[in-house]
Amino acid sequence: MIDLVLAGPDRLAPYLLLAAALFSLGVFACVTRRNAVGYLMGIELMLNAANLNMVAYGRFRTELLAGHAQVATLFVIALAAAEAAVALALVYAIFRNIRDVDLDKIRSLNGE
Amino acid sequence: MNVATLIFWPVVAVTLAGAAGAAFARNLVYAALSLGASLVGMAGLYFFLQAEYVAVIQMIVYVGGILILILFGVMFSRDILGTSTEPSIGSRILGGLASLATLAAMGRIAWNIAGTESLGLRAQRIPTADWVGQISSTSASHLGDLLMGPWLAPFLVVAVLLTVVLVAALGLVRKDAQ
Amino acid sequence: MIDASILSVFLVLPVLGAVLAWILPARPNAQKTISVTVSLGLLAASVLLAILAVSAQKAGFVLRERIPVLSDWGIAWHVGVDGLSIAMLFLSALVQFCASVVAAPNGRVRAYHSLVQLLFVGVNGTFLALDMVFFYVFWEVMLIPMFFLIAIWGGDDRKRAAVKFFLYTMGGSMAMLLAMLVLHFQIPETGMTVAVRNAEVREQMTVGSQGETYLYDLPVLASDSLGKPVVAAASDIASGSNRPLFVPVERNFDLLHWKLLAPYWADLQILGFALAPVALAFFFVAFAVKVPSFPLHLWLPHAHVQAPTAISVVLAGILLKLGVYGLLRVAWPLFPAAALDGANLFAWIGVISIVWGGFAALGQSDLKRLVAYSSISHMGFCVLGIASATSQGIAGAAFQCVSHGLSASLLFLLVGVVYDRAHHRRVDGFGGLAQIMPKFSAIFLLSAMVGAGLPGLAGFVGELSSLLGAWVNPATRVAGLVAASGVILSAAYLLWTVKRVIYGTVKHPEQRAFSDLNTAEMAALAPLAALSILLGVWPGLLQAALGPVSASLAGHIAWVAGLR
Amino acid sequence: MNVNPATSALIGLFLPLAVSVLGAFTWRRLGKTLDLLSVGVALVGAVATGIGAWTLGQSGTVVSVSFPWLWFPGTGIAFELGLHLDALSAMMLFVVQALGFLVLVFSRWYLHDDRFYGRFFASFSFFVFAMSGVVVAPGLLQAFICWELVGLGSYFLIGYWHDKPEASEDPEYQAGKPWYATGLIESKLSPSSAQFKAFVVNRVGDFGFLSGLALCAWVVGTWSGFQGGDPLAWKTLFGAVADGAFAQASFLGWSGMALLTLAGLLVFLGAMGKSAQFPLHVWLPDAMQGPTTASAIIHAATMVAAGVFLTARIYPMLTPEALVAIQWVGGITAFVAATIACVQWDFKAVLAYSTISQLGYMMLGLGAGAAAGGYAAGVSHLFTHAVFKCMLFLGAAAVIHGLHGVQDLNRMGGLAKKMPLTAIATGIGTLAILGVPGFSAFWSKDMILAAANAKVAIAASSGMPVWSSMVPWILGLGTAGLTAFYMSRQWFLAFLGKPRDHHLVDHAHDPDKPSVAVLLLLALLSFQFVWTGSVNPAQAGSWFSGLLAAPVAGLNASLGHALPEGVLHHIHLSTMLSSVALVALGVAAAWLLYLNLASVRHRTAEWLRRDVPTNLVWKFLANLWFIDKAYDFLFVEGLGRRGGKAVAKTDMGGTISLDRAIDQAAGLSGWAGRFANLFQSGRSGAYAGWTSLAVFGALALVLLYSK
Repeated sequence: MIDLVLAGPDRLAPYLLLAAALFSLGVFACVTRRNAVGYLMGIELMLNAANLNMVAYGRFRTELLAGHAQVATLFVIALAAAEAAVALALVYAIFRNIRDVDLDKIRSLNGE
Repeated sequence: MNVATLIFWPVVAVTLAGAAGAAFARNLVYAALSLGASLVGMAGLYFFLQAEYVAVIQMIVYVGGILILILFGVMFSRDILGTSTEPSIGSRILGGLASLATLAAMGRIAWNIAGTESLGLRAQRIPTADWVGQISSTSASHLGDLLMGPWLAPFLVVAVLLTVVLVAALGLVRKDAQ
Repeated sequence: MIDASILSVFLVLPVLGAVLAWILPARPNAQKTISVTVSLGLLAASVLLAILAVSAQKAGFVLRERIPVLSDWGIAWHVGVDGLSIAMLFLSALVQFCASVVAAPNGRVRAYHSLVQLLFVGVNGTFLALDMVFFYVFWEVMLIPMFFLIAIWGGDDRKRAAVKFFLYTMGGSMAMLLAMLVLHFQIPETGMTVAVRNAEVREQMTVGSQGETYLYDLPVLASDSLGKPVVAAASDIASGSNRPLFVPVERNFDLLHWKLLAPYWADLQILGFALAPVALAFFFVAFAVKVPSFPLHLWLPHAHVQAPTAISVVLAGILLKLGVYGLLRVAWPLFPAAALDGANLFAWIGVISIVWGGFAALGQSDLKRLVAYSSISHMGFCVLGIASATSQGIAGAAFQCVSHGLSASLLFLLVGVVYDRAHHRRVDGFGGLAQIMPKFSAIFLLSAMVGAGLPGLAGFVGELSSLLGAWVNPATRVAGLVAASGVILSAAYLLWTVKRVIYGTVKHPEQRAFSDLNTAEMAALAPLAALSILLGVWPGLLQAALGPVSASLAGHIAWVAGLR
Repeated sequence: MNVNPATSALIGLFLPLAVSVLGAFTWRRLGKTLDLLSVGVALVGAVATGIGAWTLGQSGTVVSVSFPWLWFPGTGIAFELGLHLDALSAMMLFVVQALGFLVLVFSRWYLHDDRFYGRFFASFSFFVFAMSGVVVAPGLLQAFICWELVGLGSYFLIGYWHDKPEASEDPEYQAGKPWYATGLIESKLSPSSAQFKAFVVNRVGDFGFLSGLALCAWVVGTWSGFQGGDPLAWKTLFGAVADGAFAQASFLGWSGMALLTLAGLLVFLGAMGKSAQFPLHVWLPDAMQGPTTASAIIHAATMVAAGVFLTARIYPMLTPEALVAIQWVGGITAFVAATIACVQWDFKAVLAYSTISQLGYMMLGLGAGAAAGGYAAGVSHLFTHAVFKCMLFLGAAAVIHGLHGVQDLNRMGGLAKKMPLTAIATGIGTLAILGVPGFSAFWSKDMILAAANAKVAIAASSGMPVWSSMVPWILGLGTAGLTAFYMSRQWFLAFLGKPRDHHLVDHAHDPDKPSVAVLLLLALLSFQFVWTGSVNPAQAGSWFSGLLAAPVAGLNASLGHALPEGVLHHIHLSTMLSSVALVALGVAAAWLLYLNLASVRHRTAEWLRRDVPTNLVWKFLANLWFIDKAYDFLFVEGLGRRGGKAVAKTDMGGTISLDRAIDQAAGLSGWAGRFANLFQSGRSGAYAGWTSLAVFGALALVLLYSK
């Protein structure tokens, strides 16, 4: 059944595997990056993985609902954009305050 | 082995490589750029999935918008950070384990899906070979109908949200914010 | 006509009081007036109930209502009062009155009075609740205000005392929660039918429109000649037939239904372990902390020494009684067989509390701490009486609750009086007060005698009944013999204190300036003193309410134990 | 005139109670009227109960009234309070009320200028109420309740002068203290200490009483023949005993007679406390800290007699073994107290120890058993002793009042000239307690000794070990001689000879007329013919033995077998002769040592105290056989103070204490907290990592291992 996995664009499995890989890479980035921007990139990766899953499922599983899946994806993209904007604004504000965006140093909520 | 498949695998490779770069690259600029590559590859995959409109949006919003924002962020954080982005060994182990767990879980699901497809539980789909001339069920106009129909309420909410976000972002970056 | 809706008064009034005390501008007299008014209202309501109970003279619930809420989780708003809970509600109202009349600590008046009211919401709720969930909730509701009352208005070491109080009680509550959940899920989802004691049906039954019988709102079934279950006619039961009766019980949190399940709990096995002894142990820990019994008593001296006078009064006057009430309402009814098996152990726990507390009290130099240990010693008699699981013992335990509520409140109020005058509580820091404060000394001697169990005063009846009960049960006889030595100890430490504080020469001349009891103090002390004499001379007044309940519980225990 | 005995008893009970309640609140304001009120009430009570007793004696019936007081549904048990008036209790009730009245009359003179004047009458009335309650008790429970209330009354009266300092801090006491005032623990010698001591020592006895009561309630309450009602009512209780209820029960392996013995002895422990029987006698001498007139009624006439009365009441449930124990306790008490009394220098202390000794006599008599005539003997002595000992105490009050509080015998002497009437009255009382023929104790005490002697004979005939009854008898005989010695010594030292302290003695004078009248009336009652109507101790048919006949007859039937008449007569005769001889010996010794030789060796007492070897004996006795000191070391300081401190420290505050141990255990939770902290780095990245690791790891495991 490996052939099913490695089959071309006409199968669902490759997309899912790719999405899994992207997501786990995003997780890794989120965990390891000490930099706010790096963190943001990880999040974007995960969002993309999710989008890919949605569109792929929409296409291969629920043919008639494919459109809905894509609309949802559009929403995610829009929200991702908004999120990125706010995140960057925050990064900028923090940077102005403490001349740094190292998340390890931003711990005022940790009571230190 | 048709032409689509021949294009397909390189696109996957680009996406994956870009993502890996975004995750592993020491230098944030390179990371951001490889993220861009990954995003572009993603758009290509959307084409394969017959989601042309999404692919276009992906190119415009992600590659054109978000990536630029991220690059800005990198730009004015880089001079302070220098090479101090070296992640701690502990966080690397943690990240490795976490991502492996994620990969295992989702990979297993994908594997199962593949298995079910082998059992012939595949949805009927239009063969990639003869797209051309077909009226996709997911043309932009169709998506527009959906947006203005069942998705109207979320659409408006998102619209409001985006406005708020815009204002908020502006507020945050105003000079006298501190 | 009085129906069960009057019971909500015991919760609504304090809540209103709390809200009022909080929203009104902080003026000590205003808040104090609210507290006193609320307590008077509760007092009136409880007296009304008491009249009902004494006139009814039945073991059953005088008022009871069951309104299903969250029925798919088996939770119902089930409240009711029988003689026991009415006595406790009355004591609670009385203690609240005395605690409100005496001077409240200065500062944060609004918070203080609101918290006191909330505390009594929890107390009254626990005495009312017949559903395990609400019982537990009110139990916890009571815990939090007490924590703050000690932690904010306490003495120098208040934080530690409050945390100790909280942790001990919380630990007990956790045990109760665990046991309660385990029990709940041991009931088959489909429900089950259990045999019930005819006498209990006769005591508690309600008659339906078609003359059918209900026990705790459950239809009572009798098995006809063919052994098929048929609806039992109320007339038939009332006429005293001894046909075996059954009720269908479903999975819920209802305490009374759980009581009916006692035979089921008795022979329930989990992982090869008998459930009943373990669950009983958990409940016993939960309640023994409050009582408090010997190994779990260590929070009490801290809490008492640190708490302000009024809060000490509440603590000793009513909070300790909740432990005994829990044992009588939950632990023993649910696991009679296990309780009888452990009678010896429980009795010795009570006896050790009596003797240990007595000796510890002998060794104290701080008046408040001395009274605290005397409380431990006196409450030991409650545990002893309950352990004996006889009509005398259980009635004695309940009676001892009331009498100790009176004597301990009196003593703490009096200690508060001298502390207010002298700003210290060292026993050797006083002497010859009888020449300076005659009223105070008279009431002090009276309270000491109540504590020492002098006949003719309330303290005697409880101890006597507990001892009588302990002698009836073979497993607790020796314990009863040893426990009787408590009368020597209590006389020793209390009268020794009396001698050192109020008799002899005036050791500290500056104390000649002390003023005798003022009106407020008299108002707080007089009712307690009068009641402790009245109940000593005429115990039947209280026994009329407690006796039938204790007899019914003893009968239940004997019946379940006999089924094996 | 004929009143219902029950009514009269209720009058005697509740009028004094009303007075005491009134007085409790108002004694400061209307002290001077309170005394008249209480005296009047006491008179009414005395007359009423007297008529009641007379009526009862005429009809010879038993009056019993009771109402439920504390009941237990489901058990059929309902304890009752009420009245039980038979010959014994009616007579005792009358004695209590009458003596109460006389003592109150005397007290008006004795305490007339006292600072707590009114309070005395309030407390006294309360005591009379409680004591009457014990006497008329219809069952063991009311007996116990009023028993403790009596203790409370005694507590009030002993601590009457509660503001006095301990003797060690009392300059007055230290000034007047002679060098030979030894053996007392002065740091614990004050009214407030004495009342405390008395109450707690009595509680030791009441511990037994309470346990015995509970034991009986259990046995009778679960007895197959129990009909419901009060299991402790005399009738039910004795019925159950006779029916062998104790054979059905078992406790720690004891059953039947053994269990009954245990029950009897537990209750008797209470009697030991109240009646100051060895080893619980230590409180009575201290109780002399109270007003002397209070001692007259409480620690001489009535309260201490309550123990004897109770023992007589529960006679039907006392097994022969129990009686042996009682007889031993009585004998030892009588002898020990008598020896101590021989060296007391304090006028009241002599009387206190003589009281203990006489109470021992009564127990000795009761312990001899009904068959030996011990019951009648003990009870008779209870009454005769009540009268003359009350009078002796009142005489002591008169002396002490006359000497402005001086109680040292060695500063008295020659008082007979100054207070002749008091001297005569106390002289008669002394003769009475000596047991000189013609005086009341000659009759009752000889009955006791005869009974003890008869017990020996019975034991010999019924196969019980003879020594078990021989020893108490010999102790009793010895005590007779000692009593003669110390009582005559006291009277000689106080009233005869030359005044040793002139400016003290010169101001002495007799009490006022009513008080003297009281003294003389009681003196009159100390003659034997008042009680027996003849001088023959064995003479039956006197009104008083007739009074006692009824209960004794029943007991004789129930217990043992009586001796033949001839043997009894012989025993009586021999006992009479021997006791008279001993009395003569004792009086002669006292005469020689304290009057005659006083001129030869300047101070005989000095010689006894100073010279070897007598001073060793003297030290031992003056230290009260070191019993008080031993108790103080073992129980008060040791068990009480140190034990209490030790337990308190072990519980909390000590270096090794339960509290600390639990705190340490709680400290362990800190480690758990630190471990949990590992996950709380505050790095959002780490949070994300842990979260996804947990969620997806779990998911992966589930998926990978699920088929």
